[in-house]
Amino acid sequence: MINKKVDNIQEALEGVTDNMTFLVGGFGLSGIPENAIAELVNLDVKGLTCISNNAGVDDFGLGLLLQKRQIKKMISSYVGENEEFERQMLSGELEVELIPQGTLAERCRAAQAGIPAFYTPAGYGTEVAEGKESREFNGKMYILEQAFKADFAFVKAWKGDEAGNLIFKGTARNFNPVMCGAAKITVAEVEELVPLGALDPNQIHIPGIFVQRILQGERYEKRIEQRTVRQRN
Amino acid sequence: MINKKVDNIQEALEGVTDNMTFLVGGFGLSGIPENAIAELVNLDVKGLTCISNNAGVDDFGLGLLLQKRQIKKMISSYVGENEEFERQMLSGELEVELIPQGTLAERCRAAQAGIPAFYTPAGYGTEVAEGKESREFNGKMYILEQAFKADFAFVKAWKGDEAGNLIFKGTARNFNPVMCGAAKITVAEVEELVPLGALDPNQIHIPGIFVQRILQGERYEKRIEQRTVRQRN
Amino acid sequence: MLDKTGIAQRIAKEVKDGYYVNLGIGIPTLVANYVRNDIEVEFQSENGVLGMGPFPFEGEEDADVINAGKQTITTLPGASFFDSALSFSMIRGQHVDLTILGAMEVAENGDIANWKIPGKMVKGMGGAMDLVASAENIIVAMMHTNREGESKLLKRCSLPLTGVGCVKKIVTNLAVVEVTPNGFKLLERAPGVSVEEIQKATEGTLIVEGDIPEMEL
Amino acid sequence: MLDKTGIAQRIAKEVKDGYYVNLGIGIPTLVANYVRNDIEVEFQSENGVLGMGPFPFEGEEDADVINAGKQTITTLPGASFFDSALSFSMIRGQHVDLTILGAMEVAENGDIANWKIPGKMVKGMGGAMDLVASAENIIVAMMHTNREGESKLLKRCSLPLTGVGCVKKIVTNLAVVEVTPNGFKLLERAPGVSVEEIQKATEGTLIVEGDIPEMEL
Repeated sequence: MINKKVDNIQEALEGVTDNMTFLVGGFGLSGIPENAIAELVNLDVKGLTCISNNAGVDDFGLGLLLQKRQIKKMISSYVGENEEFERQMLSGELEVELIPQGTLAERCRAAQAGIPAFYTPAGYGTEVAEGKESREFNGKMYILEQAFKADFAFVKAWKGDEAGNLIFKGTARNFNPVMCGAAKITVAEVEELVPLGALDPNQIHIPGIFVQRILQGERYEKRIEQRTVRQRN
Repeated sequence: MINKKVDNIQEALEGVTDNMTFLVGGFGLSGIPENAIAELVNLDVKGLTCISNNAGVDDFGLGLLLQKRQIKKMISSYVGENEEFERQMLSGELEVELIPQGTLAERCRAAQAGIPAFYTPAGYGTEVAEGKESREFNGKMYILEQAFKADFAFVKAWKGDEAGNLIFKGTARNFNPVMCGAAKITVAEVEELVPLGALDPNQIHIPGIFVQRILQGERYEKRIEQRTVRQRN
Repeated sequence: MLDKTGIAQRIAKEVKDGYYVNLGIGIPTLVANYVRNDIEVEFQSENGVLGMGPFPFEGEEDADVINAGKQTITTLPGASFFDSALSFSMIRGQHVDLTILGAMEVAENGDIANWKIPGKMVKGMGGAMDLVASAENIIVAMMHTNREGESKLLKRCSLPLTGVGCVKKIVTNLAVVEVTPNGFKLLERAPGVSVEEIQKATEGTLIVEGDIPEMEL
Repeated sequence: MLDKTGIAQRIAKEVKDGYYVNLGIGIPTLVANYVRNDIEVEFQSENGVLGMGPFPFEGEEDADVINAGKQTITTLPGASFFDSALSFSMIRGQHVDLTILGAMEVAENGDIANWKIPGKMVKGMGGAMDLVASAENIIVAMMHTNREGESKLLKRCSLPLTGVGCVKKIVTNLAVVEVTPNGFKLLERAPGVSVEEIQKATEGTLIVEGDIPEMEL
């Protein structure tokens, strides 16, 4: 097996420089690559373009990079819950491109799959369609969307092995699998790095071929954004 | 949960008529819907268009439908290993459309995913590209391929539950998952129908929403096409 | 006149046996509480879960199991988790039977605007554009008028669109309205609300044919 | 002159540490037997497996574990199974590092024909068109001439194409040849084969620069 294991987050992020484009997994604060984000803060790289469904909250997730003004442009589907984001966006410091969530997922998947472009109905007849080709198939209108191009993908999985095979947990899966292999280098951090052969080959969500570097994450806070519960009767 | 269970193969194939288009799972003889094929023979429906990677062998798989001249047209990527197929093809009784294997998979996946069309490099500059739009993206040439349209998808899984959730085994997975939800009605036959809740929600390959009918297959022969072994030292 | 709970209760009656349903944030989320329990329904959330159950008991929250509103949830037997691409395959591929979402404006041609107010902070469309462009059956849950008392059922939307010609039905605090080629067709009145009040609160063409029944909850 | 085993042996030297490799049917399949065992390589088969091992011991065959040649196989620790769409995501997305396949004809511009002879029974292209259109590194394994003694390294392919301008290297029973913008560049001679013999068996432009070494196996 081809060994993808790296020993620490510094090694995992080797090659990261200013002005790069990153795919960053997670939905809200669920399934985000906490260790990679922390190291990006530490590296203090600037001028970043981040493609991620959300932009974190003020003091967690991608919000940490926003606080240090490391991000030049965000490509997301939803960016609420973040005052610093709002301030930078309204002041023009931060460029923001909002795109439909399914289109975001599919543009990642297209990059992973070597599909340069595809048609989707999402956004037809709206601002999202401006400057894009529109086309009819079977009586319905669609717009042409293209695969993302990114330098690094930072994803977080539940379990992984040295071959780079990944298994995700619950809804922390979200965008992580489709970002694997959608950038030049995919860095996967996992909660638990298991021995080779410990994962059932039938139950691997993402085969190691889509991952260049894998590491055991040092620490996970796994913050809950909306703790919603019901009372026991 | 929405119950998709049907009690027998007759009920599973209700609505099947002459001249329909079917997606049929399997690679060679591995992972083919043996019970659905047997019932199609029994129903003696004619004029069928079958989209399946292969066409079976003379006395098994889709070869059984070919013997009874039920198939009008095959859309496949590879059709060796079948003398009756060859005879019908050369005599003009059978229409054959050969398409690249990855394009076959992706046209199924596109149908499942509501993507009407996508660009792929496979077949550019060859016969496969004739009559199709060619287009350059990032300096490379691609051709436009469209989603399949089919009446039924017949797939075979290893385990399933009444909600229609499916898990496949080994390389018998192949085209089966991408054909689920790629036709108007998806019929999944499984080796083992397990009680609701017995499958780990994290390990389901195809959620039940893509499946309209599920049944416990009565009997599986699971024939091996090329039994290749090594000797023990 | 209905409150938000009443709107959710009325919409719950549109949920039929065997439906896969995607509920938007806000009033739509409440709909799950009022669906008849003698029918089989599964709720999908676009962040990657099918077969959502109720909120967890206190102390049983799992950061890895949330809905699209980022709320902690539970799952029912037969549930499944999946990635965002497969989730939108369900939506774009029209495997979800019913989508219920809120709106700022709906036009009589079925256009919907619910994601952006020029000049204000824009949070984004999330999955709404995929949902409205794909769903065959879309019900909008909203108040009939905005805070300034202006109608949200218009001849043409004034705000940037989320989708075109897609809304099939609207349930508001005042009425149930169907979107037809000729305009908004009044189907039901909220308890105690007159046709005149609905007419007054509707800027778009309102078609009133025969007696309009009061809605049953 | 090499036999098929020799061709496979020579190609095995092109397989580098850390490569994901897709092997076609025929001579390419044999390559796996000769890859150095001090390097890490994984074999992908387009029917949906990564990390293939040797054939199973007799009695241990599993109908659900086969390769693209429909042969029963085993898997190594770290292997994975996946569906056909993800399999071709690996191929089309250029995640597979090296593709080795057979051919009927290769042209000096890198065109390849290996799936169809007009007038004869056509079995189909299988995954070959996806592989050749996508792979960044394609090596063709074939005999230098066909059964009639005619060259298979041509100025232009005469048979229907499988892909255009994609072949990078060819290993035959006579030679190792690189496809360059100016034609076939002779890199190595098979043991006991002269440059003249190779020249005679090559219809396309053959570039011979300096001394051509004999290949090492």
